[in-house]
Order: sequence, then C-alpha cells, then structure tokens
Amino acid sequence: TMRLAVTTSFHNSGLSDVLLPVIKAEIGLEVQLLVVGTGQALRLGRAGDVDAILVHSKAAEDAFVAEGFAPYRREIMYNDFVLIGPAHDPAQLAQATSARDALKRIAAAKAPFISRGDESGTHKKELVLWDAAALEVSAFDPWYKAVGAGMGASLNTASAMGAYILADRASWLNFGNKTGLALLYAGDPALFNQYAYLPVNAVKHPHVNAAVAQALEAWLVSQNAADLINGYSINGERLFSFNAQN
Amino acid sequence: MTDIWAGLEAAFWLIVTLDSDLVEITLRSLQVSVTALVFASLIALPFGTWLAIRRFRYRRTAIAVLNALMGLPPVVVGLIVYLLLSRSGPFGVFGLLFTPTAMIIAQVIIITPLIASITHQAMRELWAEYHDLLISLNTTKRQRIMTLIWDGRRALLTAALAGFGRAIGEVGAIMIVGGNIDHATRVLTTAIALETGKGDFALALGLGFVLIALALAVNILIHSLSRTEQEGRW
Amino acid sequence: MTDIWAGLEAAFWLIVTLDSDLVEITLRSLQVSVTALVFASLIALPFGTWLAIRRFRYRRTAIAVLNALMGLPPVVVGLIVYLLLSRSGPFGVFGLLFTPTAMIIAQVIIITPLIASITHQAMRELWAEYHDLLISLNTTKRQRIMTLIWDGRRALLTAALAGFGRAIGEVGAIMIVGGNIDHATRVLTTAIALETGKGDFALALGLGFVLIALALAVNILIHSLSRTEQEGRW
Amino acid sequence: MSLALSKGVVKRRGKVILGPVDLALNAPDITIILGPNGAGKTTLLRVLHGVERLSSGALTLSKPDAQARQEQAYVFQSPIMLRRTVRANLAYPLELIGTAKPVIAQRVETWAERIGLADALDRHAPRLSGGEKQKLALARALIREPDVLFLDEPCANLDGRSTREIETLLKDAHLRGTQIIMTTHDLGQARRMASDVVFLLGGKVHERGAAGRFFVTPETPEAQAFLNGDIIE
Amino acid sequence: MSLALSKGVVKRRGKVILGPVDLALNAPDITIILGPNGAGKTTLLRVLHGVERLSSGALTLSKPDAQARQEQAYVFQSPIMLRRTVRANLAYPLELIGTAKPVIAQRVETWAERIGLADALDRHAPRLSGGEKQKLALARALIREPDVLFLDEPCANLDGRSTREIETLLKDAHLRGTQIIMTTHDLGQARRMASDVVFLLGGKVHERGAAGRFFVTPETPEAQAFLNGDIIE
Ligand SMILES: Nc1ncnc2c1ncn2[C@@H]1O[C@H](COP(=O)(O)OP(=O)(O)OP(=O)(O)O)[C@@H](O)[C@H]1O
Ligand SMILES: Nc1ncnc2c1ncn2[C@@H]1O[C@H](COP(=O)(O)OP(=O)(O)OP(=O)(O)O)[C@@H](O)[C@H]1O
Ligand SMILES: [Mg+2]
Ligand SMILES: [Mg+2]
Repeated sequence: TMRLAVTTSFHNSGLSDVLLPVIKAEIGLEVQLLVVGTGQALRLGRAGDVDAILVHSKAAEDAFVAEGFAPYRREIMYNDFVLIGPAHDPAQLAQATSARDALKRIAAAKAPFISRGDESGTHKKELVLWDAAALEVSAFDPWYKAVGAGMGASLNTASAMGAYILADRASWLNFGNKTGLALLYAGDPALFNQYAYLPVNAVKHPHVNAAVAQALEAWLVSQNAADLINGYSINGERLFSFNAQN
Repeated sequence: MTDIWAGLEAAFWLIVTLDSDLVEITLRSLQVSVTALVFASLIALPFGTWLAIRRFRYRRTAIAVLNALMGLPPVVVGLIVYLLLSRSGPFGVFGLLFTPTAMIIAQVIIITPLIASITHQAMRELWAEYHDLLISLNTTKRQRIMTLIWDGRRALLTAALAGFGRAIGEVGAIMIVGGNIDHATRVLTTAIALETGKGDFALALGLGFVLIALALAVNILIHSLSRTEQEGRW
Repeated sequence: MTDIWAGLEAAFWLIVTLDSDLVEITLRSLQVSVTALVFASLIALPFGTWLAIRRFRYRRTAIAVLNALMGLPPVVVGLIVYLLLSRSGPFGVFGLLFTPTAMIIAQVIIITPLIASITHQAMRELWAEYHDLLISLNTTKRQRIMTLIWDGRRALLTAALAGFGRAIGEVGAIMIVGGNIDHATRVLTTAIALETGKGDFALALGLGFVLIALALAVNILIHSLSRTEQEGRW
Repeated sequence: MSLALSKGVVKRRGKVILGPVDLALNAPDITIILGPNGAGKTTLLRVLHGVERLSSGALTLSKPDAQARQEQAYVFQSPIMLRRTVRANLAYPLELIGTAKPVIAQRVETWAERIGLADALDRHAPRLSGGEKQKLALARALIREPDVLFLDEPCANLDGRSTREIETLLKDAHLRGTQIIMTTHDLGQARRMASDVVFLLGGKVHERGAAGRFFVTPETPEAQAFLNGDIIE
Repeated sequence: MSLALSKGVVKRRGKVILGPVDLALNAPDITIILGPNGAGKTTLLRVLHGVERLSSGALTLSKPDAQARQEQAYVFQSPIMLRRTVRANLAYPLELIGTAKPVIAQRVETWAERIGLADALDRHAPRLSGGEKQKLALARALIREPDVLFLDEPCANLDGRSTREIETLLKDAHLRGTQIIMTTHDLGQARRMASDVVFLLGGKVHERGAAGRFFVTPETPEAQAFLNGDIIE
C-alpha cells in the first residue's frame, strides 16, 4: 500500500474512483488517498507522512522540488478552470471574450463572487487571473467573498448565494448541488490547469516507500492510464486530458 | 514538534500585536458562542429541569433521545440548517444563510441537548432532595422548576460551560451555514480549519492556542464570579 | 426541504440494502468511538472523582482548566496529534498516523475533559453526602474513589454517554489524523463531510440519519440495560 | 377540616407496607400516631397529607383538594432544608403564595424569634445543627398558619427546653384552631399532647381511641406492651 | 484508649462555635455529652473522632493516629446510608479492611438479627424508615467491634423497645471493653447509661463530673436549669 495526498478538486472529480480499482487490479497496489487542501498536501509531503502527492499549483510544486522534498515533478494530465455563476448571469459572462474580460465584467457589475481564499491551486489561479485583468483584489467591496473552504464547500456557498466562482471543470461536473448555477465561461488558454505527481524524496525521508511511489508513477504515465483518463467523462463531457511525457 | 513551538510563538505575537483580524474573529467567535449559549440555556435549563421533575410514560425514551442528540454530528446539523435557510428552503426569504445568525441557530441546535442532558442529571439529585418539600408546599410546576434552577445554579454552571466549550470549539456546522466568509462569518475555528488546509500549521495552532486561552479566561472568570468553591460544600 | 426527504430516503435504502460500505464505515465509527470512550472513561471517571474529593490549593483553577478543556477545538487537537504522530514528529516511528489508532488518540483527548467534568459535577454531590461516613471509616483515597464511582454509576452513565456522543459525532480531529482514507480510516462523520463537499446532500444527510439512529440505538440499549429509571429515585 | 381514609393501602415493590386502613380524623383534635419503628407511621402521615399516593383505597377531604393542600403543612421526619439561608427558607412558603414582601419580612422575624433562630437568619440552612434544622422546619410549616399540621417526630433531636417550647407553640396553634396530626416516640410528649391516639402495628390501625382512655387502659395486649416498652423511670 | 483535647477551638467563618475546650476521656467510661441545641455537642464529638479539623489546639490519642482511627467508629446524628442494600451497608466497613467473605456474611447476618433488620437485608438502605436507618447505622458502626464508639443521638428516632434494646447492646459492648462517648437529649437515657457527664453550653465545657453526682447535685445553675427543662412525669 501507499499513501497519496491529493487535492479536493481532484478527488471531487471522481476520477480517483475510476483509477484506483484498476491500479489495484493491474499492479496490485492499494493506494490510500488523503484528500486535503493543496497547502496541507504539500505539508504532508514535507513531513514524510505520505509517499507522493498529486496537486495542481505549479509555483508551490517548484518550490517543493527546489527544497529537495521531491526529486522532480511529473506532469500527468490537465483540465481547465471554468467560471460558474447564477444561471440568469447578471454580469453577462456568456458574452465575455476572454477570462480577463469575464472577470472585468464581474467586477464592473459588482456581482457576488466567491473566492476559495484558501491558497489552494484554484485560489492561486484565481488571483493570477485578477492580476492579469489588472484588478486589485484587496480593493474589492463586499461583493467579493473569500470563504476559505474546499472546492465543494465553496460551490455550495456560491449556489446558496447565487454568486460567481472559479472552479475546475472536473469538480463542477461532479458537483451534486448545481441548483441555480450554470457554467458561464470556459475555454481561455489562461484557464489551463495542470496536475502533477511528486514522489516524496526518499533521501530526506528514508521510511518513504519509494518503490511503490515509482510503481504508481510508472502506471500513471502508461498507455492504460492515458486511456482511462482521456476516456473519463460525465454527461458525455470529457474531464481530463492526459499529457504525461514519456 | 517545532510546529507546536512555532504555534505558541504565533499565538504570542498575534496577541501582543493585537492583530486586528485576530481581534475581529475572536470577538465574532465570542459573540456567536455566547449568544448561542444564552438561547440554548433558555431552552435547555428549564427543559432539563422539567424532565427531572416530570414522570410521564415515555420519560426514559425521552432521556435516551436527549442523550443521543448530544451525538448529533455537527456536519449534519449544519446541512439541515443550510437546507432550511437556503434560498430554496422554507426560511430562505429571511436571507439568514451565511450570517452570524445562521451560525447561532446551528450552535443552539448542537449545544441544547448537551446542556439539557447535564442539567437533567444534576437536577435529578436536587429534585430527590427537594421532592417531598415542594410537593407538600403545593408548588406549581413553574415554581418547582424555578426553585430547582435557582438552588442548583452552581451545578448548572457546569452544564452551561460545557455548552459554551462545545460551541466555541465547534467548526463543522458553522463552516457550512456560515461559509467562513472573511470579515463576515469567519470565526476562530473556521480560521483554524482554513489555515490547516493551507498547510500553515503554525498559524493554525497559534489561533488554536488563542481559542484555548479564551475558553480558559471565560471559565476562570465565571468560576471566580460564582466563587463555586468558596462557599464550602456548595 | 426536498433534500431532507431525499436524505431520509437515502438513509432508508442504505439501511435496508445493508450497503456494504455503509456497514464497514459504521462499524469503524463504532469501533473508534467505543474504544476512545473506554480509554477516556478509564482516565476521566477516576480523575473527575478524585477532583471531587481532593481539596488542594489550586483545585478551583484545576476545575476551571478542566472546564476550559471541554472547549478544546477538535481541529487543534487533530493538528497537535498529527504533529506528534507525524513521521517527523516524536512518535513518528510508530507509524500510527492515518490509522484508527491515531483517531482513537485524538478522540480520547477530546472527550476526556468532557467526561471528567461531568463526573466531577456528579461526584461532588455524592461526596457531600458520603464525606463524613467515608472519612470516619478511615478509607483510603482509592477506596473513596471506588465507592463513589460504584454508588454514582448511574450519574456516570450520562457522563460516558455525553462522551460517546461527542466522539461519534466528531469530525474535525479525526479528519486530520485519520485522513478519511477509504477502507482504512473512513468513518461516518468523515464520509458525511466528504459527501457534503461533493454537494451530494441527500447521501450526506442519509449517512447523518444513520449516525443519529446509531447514537439513539446505543443510548436506548444502555439505558435499558442499566434500567436507570426503573429503580425509583435512583 | 376532616380527613377520611377508606381502605387505604400502600404497596412498595408488591409488598403492602400500609393498610388497609380506615380512618377518620376531625378538626379539633390533636391526633398522635404511635407505633414501633417501621409500623408505617410516616407512610400513613404522608398518605393523609397527599404526598404519598395510595395503591388502592381513597382519601376524602372535607374541602376541595387544591384548597385543602394549600391549608396543610407538613414537617418531615428528617428536615428538608432548601440550600439557602435560614431567612430564605422561612420566606419560601410565603413567597410561593405571593405574600407581600414587607409582610414576609415581618413574619420571618417573628418566627425566627419564636424558635430561637433570630441570630441565625443569615446562615446557610443546611449547615445548622440537627436540632436547629428541626426547629426551622417547624417554623417554616407554621409560617403560613395552616389549618392542618402534620408532624413526623418533630422533637426527635430537640433538647428538653426546646421540646417544651415547641409543645407550647403547637398547643397555641391548636387553640387557634389548627388541627394537629403527629407521630412521636416520646410517650411523655404523647401523653401531654394527645387528645386522640392511633396505634399502628404492621401497617394496620391496631387500636384507636381517646388519649385519656388509651394511655390508662389500652385495649390490646400489643398496645399495652408498647406502652410498657416505654422508658419509665 | 485515652483521648485528650487541649485548648481545642473550632471556628466557622470566623465565629468560634466550639471551645476553647480542655477535655480528657479515658477508656472504661461511658461519657455522655449533654447540652441544649446548638451547644456544640456534635462538633465536639466530631473533633474527638477526628472528622472535624481543629482551628487551633490539639487532640492527643494514646495510640498512633492511623491505628486509633481504625479502632474507632462513629454514628452520625442523621444516618448516612450508602446507596446500596442493607446487606451491602453492613458489609462495607468489613470489606474496607479486607475481612474474608464468609466471615463478613456471617457477621452481617448476626448484626442484622440483633437490630431486627434480618428481613430487610436486601432492601435499598436509603428507603428504610427513619428508625430503621438509625439502627442500621448503629450496627454498621458496631460490626468492626471498635474500641471507641462515638454516638450522636443514636436513639432519637427509635421507639421505646428499640431504645432499650440498643442500650443493652451498647452496655454489652461496654462490658467487653468498648469505650462509649455519646450525646443524647433523652435525659432518662443519659441517667441509665452515663458513668461520666460533660455538660456543654455555648461551645464550652460548662460542667464535668461523674454521672452519679451530676444528675443529683449539678454544680452550676445552668446545668440545674437544663436538667429541669427535662420532661419529668
Ligand atoms: N420501597 C420499599 N420496599 C419495601 N418496604 C418499604 C419500602 N419503603 C418503606 N418500606 C417499609 O415500610 C415500613 C413503614 O415505613 P415508615 O417509614 O412508614 O415507618 P415508621 O412507622 O415511620 O417508622 P419509624 O418510626 O422508624 O420512622 C418500614 O418497615 C419500611 O422499611
Ligand atoms: N458554618 C457555620 N457557621 C456558623 N455557625 C455554625 C456553622 N456550622 C455550625 N454552626 C453552629 O455551631 C453550633 C454548634 O453546632 P452543633 O451541630 O455542634 O450543635 P449540637 O450541640 O450538636 O446541636 P443539636 O443538639 O441541635 O444537634 C450551632 O449553633 C451551629 O448552628
Ligand atoms: Mg417514620
Ligand atoms: Mg448535634
């Protein structure tokens, strides 16, 4: 068995439920998933409490590698972020030409917006996007609400408040409480969301089960995994694209 | 281990610099918990006492249910309150979701059974002692309850403090109904959960120590006000 | 509202089909909570009783601290236990993190102060009654504690049941130290939190109702075993 | 007020501990209930007052129940002290019926004086001495000036002088029309006080009669033996 | 065993409720402590037994403290019943000192017989009648066969016959060497039992003397008045 820390957004996508049984069947490896915030996942890796992590926050991952906690990072797959909002779309996001434009529309309309506010990969992406739109988050009025919660909880909040929110496509498609919400904007390359696998450095933490971490990595970049990941869809919509380099 | 020290250090700095965010969420924590405690006590103290003096057919079942309700999972309470208060829920029109009021409602539901159960336990003893006298004096139900509450007030303090402790440390329910919105519904526990999720354990622990210090201060304050132990046996 | 009905329906189907995952996590919930309860009781019952009979200098402070500890935020307890059990922590070598043992440790820390505090409260009354007799009979400390625990056992049941309730409904700490790993450390509360995060309210509520039913069953079972109310005043 | 118990039975865990008892008590009397330990005196008294429920049989009062209860008072065998000061204990029965504050204060003073606890008014009642508690319980019963007074061994822990004083208090109350029903193990007291005697044995009324006759020529050998078991110097 | 109290004072909330008392008690006596309600009898008895701490002064025993305490027994003014059966109440003091089970069982039977509670062995002690509780408390004190026995109004709720029986039990124990120190409000009982009298008033020893002399010619007018306050037929 091995322990793998993953982010909530990955787990909420439901892909793990597809992959884990196959992994078990094909290479006899039981993967125990720890579903936590991005920051916490990195912390678990630093402390050597897990054998590998799977997250989506490039800057933080690079730092992790630079500090020597992982020998390298291996990109596995990507999906994209999407802008969700109330179905009647008061900020007219549907007509947005780019992610920046979409955010500007929200700001202009002062429509309620939910921010994850938890320094997760999604939150960091959102901040980058506001930055790109040349908008200053700290100057936003009460319409901008930092909820400090996981993806699902934040979506629940957005649903209850009729607010806009940035989410990853997988979480959105798998989300069960879509009442009143709709996917309003997607497709800008700026919304690209890369997932990477980082095995914990066995030199730093000798008890880490490097062999199985390796085995899992090997499987994750295999053709089998590629087929499963690319083939995973909800309501006919594909969620992830495999992009591991061999 | 170093994290624990870092946490103590963080707590220390947060307090000495009187960090304005910290002050804000601490006050909100206190406000929510104390308000919830007041409402819960207003329900639970008379109810627990009433249960101690009343003999009715399903009394044992009622007590078992009450004890079971102490185990109400906060997350479930949070969910139910969320569903009731949400726009599409029956009380949606009041727009209470994601306000401190919603958090208070959830906490009242969580701590009322705990307070009522401890109250019931304490009042049973006192009622056994007073029973004959109060029956003989032909007291009304109301008078009995008032007498027991008054004379057993020190025992009820433990009940109330247990409720306060549960409220101030609770996170599952208020996270759902409050939403942990910065500057609106963020309290100490939800902030701790957030920092934990961020992996900033030192800050999370720091906030935790602030919370524990707060609970301690409230307890010591109330204990010295009520001088529980000074009046001898009672 | 419809969600609440859907939740009841989900609970119903989960139970009648004896869903194997449900059975597994329910049993694990019970195992963790009951084990934690046993250990916590072994510590808290004698300790709370001891506190009721001992007069020492800082007794009042000790009681205030104990009451404050009832407010220990589960998340903070979880964090501290995590840091202690983590590979880079002092007890890392035992490899207890993300196992049911770790969850039990966290729960013991959370419920011990609650049980001890209620015990102390109940035992004070009994000690006031027995004090003269036990002093006169020249009993040892140990004998006093044993006598009080035995004769006050029905009051201690409330204490234990409060602890059980707190344990079975708790999520913050065991989420951190247990990790909510499927087929290893997932229990009812962490499963509920997970489903809530997925927005699957019906399933979350369904699990919640199962949990409540479980707590209720345990309470009714213990109440009828101990026949609390049948033996009259006591 | 007249109280009549007909076929009154009290059972505990299936065992009959009192009865069947047929007994009628009338207003002007001082009725003393005598009997050995465990005879059922306390139980009978409680039944008559209505704090103990009958397993079968009936208690009939000459007034409506609610009113009757308001006009009765009871002093329990082991005094029940509210966990309050002596003053608060005395005031309590009056507060219950909404007596005006100044009236309460004044009556409390009077009664504290009468039972010799004027100095102890602000002390915590549960910490009084045994005899002081008994006196307080008595004053608390008398403060509402009841029509019927039930006393369960009211002088058991009192010294000679207090016993005399209490007897005087009770006789005064009786003269003002209070009906008194009491138990005692002090046969001297029974002789001094009783106008009417009920002798209980094994939960049943074994003998009943006017005090004058009972103490001189008891009808049953058991009553005779009981009276002889008394401590006669 | 001899007990000596020198300059013993007990204060409560700054008020002296007992003392200063100088008193020496010696083994073969039956010492009766007399005095009006609130005189401090209970307090003195508790001090001598060691359950009440002295605010100042000293208590000296002729044996090491631990051993002395083991050989003393005390019957409280209001009986303290363990919330257990009568049997368990009687067995309790023996269990504490590790007596063998069969010995316990046999002694419990014997004592239950002696106090007339053989039929009540399996009843819940707190639900006994007032007199029955008092008898049980007494038997529970005697069951360890103590060398020194403290009794605080042990017969207050007992009927005449039980009182006689208890007195016989106590005299038997005394003949077997048990030192007895008791309070009572029953002057008849005091006369029958006492070999030595301590008369307390206002927390102080007002008069002390051999029983024979005290009851006939008390030295102080207060003792005289107290004896006259008694109920003499
Ligand atoms: N729950 C019970 N089960 C069995 N017997 C009981 C119960 N409660 C009381 N009794 C018995 O009923 C009898 C009558 O009790 P009661 O208190 O009326 O006696 P009493 O005449 O007042 O005695 P005393 O003079 O000692 O006060 C006693 O023998 C008592 O032990
Ligand atoms: N905490 C206290 N504060 C003030 N006075 C107290 C306190 N406790 C006891 N006393 C008083 O001390 C006096 C002695 O009490 P004690 O119980 O020794 O009397 P006693 O002689 O046994 O009386 P009784 O015959 O009524 O049993 C009483 O007047 C009592 O009220
Ligand atoms: Mg009686
Ligand atoms: Mg006394």
